[in-house]
Amino acid sequence: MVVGDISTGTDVLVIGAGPGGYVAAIRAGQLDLDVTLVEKDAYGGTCLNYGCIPSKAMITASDLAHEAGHAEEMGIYADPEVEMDEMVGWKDGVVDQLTGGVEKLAKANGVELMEGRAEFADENKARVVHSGGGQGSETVEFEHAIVSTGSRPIEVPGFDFGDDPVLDSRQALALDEIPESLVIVGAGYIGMELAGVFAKLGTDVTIVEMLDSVLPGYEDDLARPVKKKAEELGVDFHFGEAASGWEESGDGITVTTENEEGTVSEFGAEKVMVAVGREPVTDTLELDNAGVETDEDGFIPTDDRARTNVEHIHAIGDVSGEPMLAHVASKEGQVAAEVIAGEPSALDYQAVPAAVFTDPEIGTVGMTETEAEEEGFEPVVGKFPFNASGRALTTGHADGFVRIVADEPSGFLLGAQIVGPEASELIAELGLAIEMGATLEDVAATIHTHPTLSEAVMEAAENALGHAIHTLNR
Amino acid sequence: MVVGDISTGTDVLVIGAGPGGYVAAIRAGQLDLDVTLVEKDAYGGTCLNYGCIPSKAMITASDLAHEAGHAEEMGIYADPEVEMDEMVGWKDGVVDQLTGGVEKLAKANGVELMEGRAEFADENKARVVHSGGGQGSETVEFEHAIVSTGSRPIEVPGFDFGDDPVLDSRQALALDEIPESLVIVGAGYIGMELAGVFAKLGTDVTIVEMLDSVLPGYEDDLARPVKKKAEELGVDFHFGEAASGWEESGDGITVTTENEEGTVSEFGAEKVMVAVGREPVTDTLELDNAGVETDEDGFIPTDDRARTNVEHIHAIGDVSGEPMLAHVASKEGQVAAEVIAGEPSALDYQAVPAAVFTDPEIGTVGMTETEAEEEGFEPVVGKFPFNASGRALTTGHADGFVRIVADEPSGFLLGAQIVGPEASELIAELGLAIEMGATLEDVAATIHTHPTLSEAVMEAAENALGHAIHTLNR
Amino acid sequence: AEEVSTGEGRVFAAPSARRVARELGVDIAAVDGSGPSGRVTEQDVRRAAESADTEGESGE
Ligand SMILES: Cc1cc2nc3c(=O)[nH]c(=O)nc-3n(C[C@H](O)[C@H](O)[C@H](O)COP(=O)(O)OP(=O)(O)OC[C@H]3O[C@@H](n4cnc5c(N)ncnc54)[C@H](O)[C@@H]3O)c2cc1C
Ligand SMILES: Cc1cc2nc3c(=O)[nH]c(=O)nc-3n(C[C@H](O)[C@H](O)[C@H](O)COP(=O)(O)OP(=O)(O)OC[C@H]3O[C@@H](n4cnc5c(N)ncnc54)[C@H](O)[C@@H]3O)c2cc1C
Repeated sequence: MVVGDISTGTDVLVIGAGPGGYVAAIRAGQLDLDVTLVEKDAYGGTCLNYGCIPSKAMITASDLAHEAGHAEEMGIYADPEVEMDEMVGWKDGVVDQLTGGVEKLAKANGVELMEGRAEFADENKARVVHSGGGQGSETVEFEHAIVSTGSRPIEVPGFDFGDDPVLDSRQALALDEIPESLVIVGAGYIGMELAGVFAKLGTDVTIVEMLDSVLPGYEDDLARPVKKKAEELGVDFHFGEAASGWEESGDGITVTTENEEGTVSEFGAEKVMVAVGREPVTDTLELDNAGVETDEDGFIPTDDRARTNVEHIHAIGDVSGEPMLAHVASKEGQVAAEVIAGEPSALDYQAVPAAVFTDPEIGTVGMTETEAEEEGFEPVVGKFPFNASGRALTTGHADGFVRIVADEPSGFLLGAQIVGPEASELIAELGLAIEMGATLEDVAATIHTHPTLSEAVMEAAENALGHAIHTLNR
Repeated sequence: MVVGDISTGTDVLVIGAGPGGYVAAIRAGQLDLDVTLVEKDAYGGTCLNYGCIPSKAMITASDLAHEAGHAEEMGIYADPEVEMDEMVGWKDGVVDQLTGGVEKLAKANGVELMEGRAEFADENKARVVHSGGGQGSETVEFEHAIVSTGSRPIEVPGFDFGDDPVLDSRQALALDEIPESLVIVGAGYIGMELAGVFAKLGTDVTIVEMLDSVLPGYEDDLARPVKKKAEELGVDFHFGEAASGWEESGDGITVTTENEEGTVSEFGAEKVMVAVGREPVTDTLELDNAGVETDEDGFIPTDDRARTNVEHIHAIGDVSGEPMLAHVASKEGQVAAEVIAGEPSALDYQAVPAAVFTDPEIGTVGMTETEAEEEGFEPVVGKFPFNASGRALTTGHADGFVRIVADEPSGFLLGAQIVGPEASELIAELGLAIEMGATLEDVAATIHTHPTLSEAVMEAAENALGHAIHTLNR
Repeated sequence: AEEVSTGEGRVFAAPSARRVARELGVDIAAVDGSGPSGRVTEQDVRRAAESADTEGESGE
């Protein structure tokens, strides 16, 4: 390390400390590389500070408040009051604990932390611009770089996140009062997760979505129970409507939408949250100076070692494209670090699990039946409905099902889709099964604890084989 | 089928319709065998009617009531009231739905249902004594029999389940008022699960246990968080105390215990629940007439095809010995049916998972570190504490850990122990891993959804390999 | 060994076996699997690597 001219040298420069970057840095540290991790905002990135963690904390808390107030069926009578500022404060405490942990773990693994915005000067040099007045910048020379600058919410023309009643998901998760009413633009997973939070806290929620269904990209029968439950919670859906603008009106605002025929509709509310997707963050970086290319959507294309077109510069996480998920970012980060250390690592996983933390939850991994057909397999499908699961009934949440897709001749598992209680956890076993090259018989023959939701996984495998016990077979 | 002399013939006679018997019967029906299933009390046996299902329903419901009243930290203020008769009524509804389902599934798979108590007349004949006045009996001739008569709670001398203030777990799960105070004799899993239920509903719970810890048979560090939480809920533990009797006193009763030195202690309460273990039910059966042997504890010894000493008579479930678990009963039932149908089935599983639905839950599968050493392996252990799990923190339940035991040279997973949120579900993935012969690397390399509790499984595997991300490595 | 299922480019093998294949420079898609339904085991990969070595030595 050269000091004096405020210039530093490092084996690996990691830019951005989200679940991609901080994991890459820790892994590189473990592999005895000299690592510098630069972050311009907050350790943990979008996921820990404004995304996965805050949303899941608010989901649990709003869920508990709602459940307790709606359990007369179980003989429980309660009328919970929610202090939103305290709920948000609790959520912030969880976030602080985790981001503090990230910082400690990075240091314990020998990672050098640097606050500031990094931009490339050339292929082997970056400038780190410190924030705050007069803190200047310094130059870091690197052998390898890992770009993990993440993504940001897409702004819809007419909706400026700087305006007070217009919220992105981050701002919506930091409100200190429960809004009386809220228009949500976009019925993707972020919109649907937060619709649940606010509806359960008593907000009148209206969702406007340009496409014609909730959770575009998920199969109909997975999305249906989520939409049904949201409707039961009072969420008002308007499909085929593109949000075009908003204006103040009385105490609140009016949001204007337009459908395909050009018909204009108006929705009154206290606030509007826009969640129509996320775009890669590359404009903070001066990528050109390093010769790193982006595609037409602004993502940085990478190969199966997470390398960009410049071999010693890797890109991982949201900035490197779909699927934009924290655990994919982390996996790519591990692989990038291992590749730099000379290990024979690659992104050769068979299947990526994903979860939507709506009510009920959705968990998916691998192929759908249709995708399996397209790939040339002869899929067989096994299904088990949670209303036949003893454990599900004892929790009072028995909507949904487990579905397993396998190749019929060989029995190999190809994919699974779950909608229902703890779908996000249940999908883990199926992810392992797919990675291991397990067959339906392997899953069906494995003893599963009674009474658990995981029995539904076993039963779905048995159903595909034609001998489920707790449901009728095809 | 011969009628007239009220005598019937069947390929397979299944005696007892618990999770052992009804699963055996359904599986046999699927294999095109002619099956008769005899039950003297209620379809679903102990598990559905008085055990697994009712206890889990009451655990969920009491949990919700308790959580809602103790979530000020999350900004939730509530003071739930519980109508015990309605809670128990809800639980009964869940049970009815499931037992009704069992009956339907049995019929749909071609199983002949017969109500009554079966006893052997000889090796190929049983008498079924119908209950109720004057309904008589009938004779069933069988080629094969499956004995699945289950178990019953052990009575402690001095405590007669027929006396009003003395309860077994079944009676405790059917109370229509919350007792003000309750002495529980026995800190095994049933005692501890129900201690949680009643403590959360506001009962003053005292546990007396002859041994010196809760959950005997589980490792100390698994039992500790359960004991700690119970104490926080106000449960009062007395170890090394053998219950010796009770008597009425004032409004309630006094339970007397004695320690090793002969010192007598007294505990006042409204009721006393005795849960000190379960013993096999063979006295309803006239086993001698068929020549079927039992061991000194009354269990029916079986081989790996679930056969008794009489080759065409199988025994499964609790009556055939430890582990007395519903999912083991069901597995044995499937194997027995398949063996009878001539399939090459056997009880050749690698590991049996088990769960304790206390707060926090415990889930275990396969070997402990000590057991692995005893078996001649060179165990390596990986651990991940839930207080480093983002998902656990967002649920407000971050006590406990995941531990994985593997063979160091080969990496093969041998066992796992979990105490913490959803331990009963998380253990499923590890059960599959062990059955599949997965290595630590396989589990560590499998992408797990963020943020989920299942990430703790992956991290524990990484920890065993020395490269966990979210915890410091050994 | 049986054929591995037909889906394009898809190999049924545990992560550990796939890692060993990369380590030894074996194209795992071309390895005959001896596991259930033709699943490729780590041993299959090592065997393939050994036979490739001997082929290489004999100059193909
Ligand atoms: C509301 C919400 C809920 C979500 N829920 C989930 C979920 O449940 N599960 C899931 O898998 N995913 C979820 N996501 C997505 C998840 O947050 C992202 O996939 C994940 O954060 C991507 O990680 P990353 O490391 O690529 O980028 P990020 O987490 O976005 O981190 C990038 C970091 O780089 C920093 N940075 C950018 N430019 C520079 C620069 N030039 N110099 C220095 N630092 C820079 C940024 O400040 C940021 O901290 C959610 C997202 C949102 C918004
Ligand atoms: C409170 C409690 C909680 C429990 N929780 C769990 C849990 O969470 N998970 C778990 O795995 N296990 C649990 N168990 C244990 C579980 O209930 C037993 O392991 C399981 O029921 C055993 O199944 P079985 O089929 O062998 O016997 P049983 O379920 O006991 O069924 C035997 C049946 O045979 C009938 N029968 C007996 N003799 C005759 C005869 N001569 N003729 C006709 N019928 C006859 C009985 O009426 C009964 O219905 C729990 C038990 C209790 C008491």
